[in-house]
Amino acid sequence: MASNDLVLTNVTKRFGGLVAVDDLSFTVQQGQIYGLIGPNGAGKTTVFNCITGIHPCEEGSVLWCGEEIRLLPTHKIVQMGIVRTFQTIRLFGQMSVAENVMSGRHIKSSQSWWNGIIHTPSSKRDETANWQVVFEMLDFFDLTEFAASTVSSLPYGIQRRVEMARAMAVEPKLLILDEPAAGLNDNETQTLIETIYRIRDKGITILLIEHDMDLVMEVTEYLTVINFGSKIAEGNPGEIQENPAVIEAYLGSEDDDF
Amino acid sequence: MDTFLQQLVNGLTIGSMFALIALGYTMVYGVMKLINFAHGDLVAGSAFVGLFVFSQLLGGEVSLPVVIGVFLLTIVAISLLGFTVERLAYRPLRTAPRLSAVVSALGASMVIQNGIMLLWGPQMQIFPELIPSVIWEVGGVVISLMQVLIMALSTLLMVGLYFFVEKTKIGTAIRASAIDQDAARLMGINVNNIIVTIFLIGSSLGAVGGLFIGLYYRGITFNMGWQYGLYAFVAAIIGGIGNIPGAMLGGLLLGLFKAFIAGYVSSTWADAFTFILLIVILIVRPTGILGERVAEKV
Amino acid sequence: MMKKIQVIGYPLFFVVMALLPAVLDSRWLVVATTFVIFTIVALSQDVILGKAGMFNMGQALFFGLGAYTTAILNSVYGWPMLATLPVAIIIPALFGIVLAGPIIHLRGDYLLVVTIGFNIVFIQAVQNNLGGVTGGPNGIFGLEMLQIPGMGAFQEAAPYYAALFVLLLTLFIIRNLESSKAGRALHYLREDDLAAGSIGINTRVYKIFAFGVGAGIAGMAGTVFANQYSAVSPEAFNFLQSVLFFSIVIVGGSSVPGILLGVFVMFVLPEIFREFATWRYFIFGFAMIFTMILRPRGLWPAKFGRIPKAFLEKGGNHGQQ
Amino acid sequence: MLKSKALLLSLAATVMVASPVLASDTLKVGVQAPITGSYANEGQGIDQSVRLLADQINAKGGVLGKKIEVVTCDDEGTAMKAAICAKDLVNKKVSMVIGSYTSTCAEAAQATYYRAGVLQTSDGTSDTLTEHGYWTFFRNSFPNSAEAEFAANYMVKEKAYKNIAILSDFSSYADGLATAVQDAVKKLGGNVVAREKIKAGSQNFTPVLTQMKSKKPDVIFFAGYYSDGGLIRSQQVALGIKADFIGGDANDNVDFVKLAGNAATGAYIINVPTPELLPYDLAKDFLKAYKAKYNMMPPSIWTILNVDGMRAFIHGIEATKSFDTKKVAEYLHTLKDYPGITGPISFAADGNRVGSGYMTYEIQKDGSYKIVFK
Repeated sequence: MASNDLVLTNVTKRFGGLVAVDDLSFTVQQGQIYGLIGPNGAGKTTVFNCITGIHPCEEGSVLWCGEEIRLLPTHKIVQMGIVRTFQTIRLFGQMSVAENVMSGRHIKSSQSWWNGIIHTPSSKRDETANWQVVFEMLDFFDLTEFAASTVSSLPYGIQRRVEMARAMAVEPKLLILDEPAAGLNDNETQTLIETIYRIRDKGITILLIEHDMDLVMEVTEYLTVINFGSKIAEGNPGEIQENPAVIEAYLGSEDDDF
Repeated sequence: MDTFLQQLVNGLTIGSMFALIALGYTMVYGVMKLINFAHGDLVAGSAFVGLFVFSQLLGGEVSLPVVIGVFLLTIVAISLLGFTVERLAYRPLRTAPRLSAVVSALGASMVIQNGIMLLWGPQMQIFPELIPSVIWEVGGVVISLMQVLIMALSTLLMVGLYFFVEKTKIGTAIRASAIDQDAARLMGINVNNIIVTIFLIGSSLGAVGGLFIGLYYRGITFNMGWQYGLYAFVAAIIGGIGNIPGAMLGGLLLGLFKAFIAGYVSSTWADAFTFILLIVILIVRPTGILGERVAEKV
Repeated sequence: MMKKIQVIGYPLFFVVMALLPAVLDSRWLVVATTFVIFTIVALSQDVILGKAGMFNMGQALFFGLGAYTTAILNSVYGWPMLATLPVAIIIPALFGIVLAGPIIHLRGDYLLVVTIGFNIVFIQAVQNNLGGVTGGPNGIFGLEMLQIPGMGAFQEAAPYYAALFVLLLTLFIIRNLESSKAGRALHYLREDDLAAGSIGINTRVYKIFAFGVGAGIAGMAGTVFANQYSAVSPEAFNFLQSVLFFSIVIVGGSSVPGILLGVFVMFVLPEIFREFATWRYFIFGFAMIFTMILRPRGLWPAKFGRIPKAFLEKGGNHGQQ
Repeated sequence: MLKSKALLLSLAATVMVASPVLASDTLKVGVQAPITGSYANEGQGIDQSVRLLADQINAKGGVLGKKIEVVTCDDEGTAMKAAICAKDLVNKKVSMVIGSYTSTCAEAAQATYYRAGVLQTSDGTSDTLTEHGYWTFFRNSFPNSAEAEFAANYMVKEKAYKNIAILSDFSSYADGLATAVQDAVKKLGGNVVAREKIKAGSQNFTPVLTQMKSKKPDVIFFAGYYSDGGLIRSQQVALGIKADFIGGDANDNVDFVKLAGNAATGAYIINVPTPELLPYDLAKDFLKAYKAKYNMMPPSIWTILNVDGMRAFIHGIEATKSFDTKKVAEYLHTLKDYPGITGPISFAADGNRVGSGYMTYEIQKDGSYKIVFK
C-alpha cells in the first residue's frame, strides 16, 4: 500500500432510509489534484463529510497513510494532515482575517492548556513563531492588507481566500476543497487556479468538488464522477468528457453547469 | 396503594398546570427560538388580575357567570400584556444575537414582577374561593372538585390546541414558521402575525394556569412567577422544547416526578432529584423526549 | 481607541480603586468590595459564556463552591484564610470539569437549563447540611477575617484590598488567556463549533477547559467573598445570582470594560437608588430591555483584531477601526 | 513632624464636622427589619411600633434629655442584605438596633454589632443566636428550645398523641425548631413517625402530606412561617388527613386564617400570647396608641416583643444614667422582672430572655383564638 494515499473502499452512508453514498470506492494518490464531480445532490459533500469525520460513514473503510480513519473524530483526522474548506464559507465571522488564519496554527502550536493561564518564555516564542507563519500565509494568499479587517465585512471572494489560507496554515498533506470557485468572478477564478497549482507545488495533495467544469477540466489530473451516491465513472478529464454515462447523468438532470 | 393513587392524582393536578404554562414557552420557542422568561410572570400576573377582576369589577359575589367572567376578562388582559411584551421587548431584537433577546426577556420579567409588587404590594394576597371546596373520597383517594376542574379544563385546552395546530390553516402556518421562518415568509405567510398569534395563545394558556394557581393554592405573591416559570420551562425542555405534545408530556411527567420524589424518595431532596432526573434525561436524549435530533447541515 | 484604554485606562482604574477606601464610608466600602468580587465572578462567567459561547446560567454554583470550601476549611479545620485559596480554586475547577464533561454537547438552551439545575442541586445540598459541614440553611458564620499587617486603622478595608488583589490576578489570567492558543480556541468554537473542529481543535476538550478556568476563577472570588462577610449562606449563591452574572456579561458586553460597566449598572446602581426601593427594579427591567434594543452586543462589546503590534506594522492597517 | 501636623489638622477637621452631631443630642436607634420581601408586614410592624415608642418617649422629654432618632434599614429578609444593613447602621452611629424579624438576618448582622459595641435585640428564636457569646445581643422572645419543650410536653403528655409527624421548611429558625421538637418529643418517650421538609413558598405540599397520611399521624407539627402553614393546613384538610395540626410560633399571623380558609377552624398554634390577649395594662395602652396612630393592629406578637426589647434598652440607659453600651449591657444581663408589654422582662447572662410564656391556642370558626393550654 502506497504510503500517503487516501483510499476509500465500499463507503456507504445512510441518513435514515436515504442512501446518500452507496458503496463508493476511489483512491487519491499522493501529489494528485483529484476531482470529485457529479450533479446536484449526488452526495459529493457527504463523501467529504465521511472522510473528515463530520458525519462518519457506517460501512466501508477510509484509509489514510495506511491507517483507518473512518471512526476518528474530526480533530484527530486534521491532526493526521487532512484539512477541508466548506461549500458555504465557515469562517469566524466577528474575528479578524489574521485571527482566522491563526486558528489554522492551533495544532501546530506547542502551547499547553495551562499556557492559557500563565505564559512561559517558550510559549511566548511559540506565539510569535506562529504569528510569523500566519503573516507568511497571508502574504501567500495576498491578504496582508486585510489582516486586521473583520472577516464578515469582506467580500465573498476574499473570504474564500481567507478560508483557504486558514486551511493551509494547518500545513496539511491533503487539502479538501468543497466548491472553491462558487461565487467567484472570472478573475478570481483564474487566481484560484494559479493558487491551486502553487499549493500542489508545495507537495500537497488536493481533492476538490467543483461545479465549474472549465476549472475542473483544467486543473484536475484524475476524476471520479458520482450520481445518487454511486460512482458512474472515473478517469482523466479527457476520458470523463467522452464518457456517455457522465453526459447522460448531467444532461438527464438538466444541470446547466456542464 | 392508596398512597400511590393519591400521589398520582396530586402529580397529575400540578402536572396539568405545568403543562399549560409550558405550552406558552414551547410555542414561542418553536417559532422564535427564544426563551420567554417573562412567561412565568405573566402567569403570576394573571392570578392578580383575576383577583382584581373579581373583587373590583365583578362585585366580589361568587356565581357561575362571575367565575366565567373572571376567566374571560383575565385571559383577555393577560394576552394583551403578552402581546405588549412581544412588541416592546422581543420584536426589536429579532435579528439581534440570541443572548440579547434572553436578557431582554429577563428584563421584561423584572418589569412585570415589580409591576405587580407596585400595584398590589409585597404581601401575599388571598385569592377568593370561587370554586366550592367539595371533596370526594373514592376508595381511599381524596379528590377535590378543583382538582377535577383543573385536569378536565387543561386536557380540554390542550386537545383543542393540538387540533388547532394540526388541522387549521393558521396552525399549519404556525408549524411552517417553526420549521423555517424565511421559507414560510416566501410562501406568503405573515410571520409577524403568526408570532402575535402564538403570543396571544401562549399568554392565554398561561393566564388559565395562573388562575388555577390562585384558585387551588389561594395565597399568591408577586414573585411566584419565577418558580412556576422555571418548572414549566423545565417541563418544556424535558418534552423537547418547541414541540407542542412534548410540552404536554413534559408537564405531566414533571408533575408526577415531583409528587413521587417528594412522596417516596425524600422531601428534603425533592428539588435536587427533580433536576438530576432532568440532567439524566438530557444526557440520554440531548433534545428532550419528543425533540427531534437535528444534524447540522454542512 | 482600545489601545489607549489599555495603556491609560487600566492603571488609572486601579489607582482610583486603590484610593477608594479613603473616601468611602463603611456601607459603601461593602458595596465597593462586593462590586470588585462580582466583577471577578462576571469575568469568570465571561470565559464560559462570552468567550466560549456556552449558555451557562449556573455560575453562582462555582462561586459558592469556592466560598464554602474556604468557609469549611476555615471553620472546621482551622486553616488560615489565605491558605484556603488554592483549594478554593482547585475544587470548583474540578467540579467544573467533571460537571461539564457529560453536558457540553448539549445545544444552547438545553445547556442553560442543565446549568440552572446544577445550581439548584448545589443549593439544596448545602441547605441540607451535606456531610454535616455546610451549616445547613443558616450557612457558616464567624469566619476569621484576613488581616493585612501594618494597615492599622485601615483594617476595615482589608477585605476590599484582598478582593482587589484577586481582581488584578484575574485580569492577568484573562490577558494571558487572550494571547494564547487555548484562549483563541474558545473564541473559535463560539463563532463556529464545526469549523473549529475542522481545523483540528478538540472542541470538547476546550469547552471543558473553559468550564474549568471559569469555575476556578469564580472559586477564587468565593474565597474573598467569604472573607468579606466572614460568613457564607446558601441564598448568596442561588440561581437568581447566576441570572445576575449572566445578565451582567450580556448587558456589559464580553470585554473587560464592558463587564466593569455591567457590574456597575446591574449591582451598584440599584444600591445607589435604594431610596426608590420599590421602583428601582421596575425601572431596571425597562433599562435592561432598552439596553439590549439599543446595543444588542452590550454596552461595550468585545473587539477582535488582537494581532501583535510588530506584525500589524508590517501588514496593512486596512479596515482597522 | 510634617506628618503629625497633617494628622492634627485632619483631626481638628473631624472634630469640627463631628461636633454639630454631638450637639444635636439625639439617641440614634436603628431598625433592621424586612420592610420589603416575603415578611414585609412583620418588618413594617416592627418599624412602626419602634417609631411609635420613640414618639412616646420623646413626648416625655426623651432619654436622659436626648431625643430618640429612628434610622431604618431594610434587610429584605436576606442574610447578605442584613450584613450590609449592619454596616450601614453602625456607620450611622446608632447605639442600639431593634431587629431583625428572622433569625437568619439577626445572626448575619450580629458580629458587626458586636464589633462596634452596638446593642441588638431581636425576636429571632434560633438557639444559635445566643451561643456566640456576644455581649451586645439580647433576645426579646423565648428561644426555640423553650418552645420545643412546651410543644413536646403538650403533644406527648397533654394530648397523648401516639404518632407525631414533624414538618419544617429549610430556614434556620424552622429547621432548628423542628429538630428541637423532635428531640424533646423523643426525650418524653413520644413517637415521631415522619420528619419532612418543604420549600418555603412552593405552594404545592400535597406530595409530602400524602406521604405523611400513609404513616397515620395523630398530629402534624409544622415549624415554619404562616405563609406556608396556612396552605399546609388547607391542603391537609383537602386530602382528608384527619390528624390535628399544630403550628409553631411563626404561624401566628392573621394571614394564616385567611390562607387556610374554612380549614383554619380547629387548628392549634403554639406561641406566646397574641397582642390582643396580653393581660397587662401596658399592653392595652400600647395597642390603643398603635391603633390610633396607624389605624390597624400590629401584625403579630413579634412586633410587640421587639418593642419590649427596646424598652429594656431604654430602661438600661436610664438606670445606669449612661449611654455607654457596655455598662448598659452589664446592667441588662442581671435585669430582673422589669415590667414589659409582654410580661416581666428578665435576661440571662447569655442574653436570653428568661421564662417561657407559651400557650396553645385553638382557632375558632370566626378566626379568633381560644387558649386551650398554658
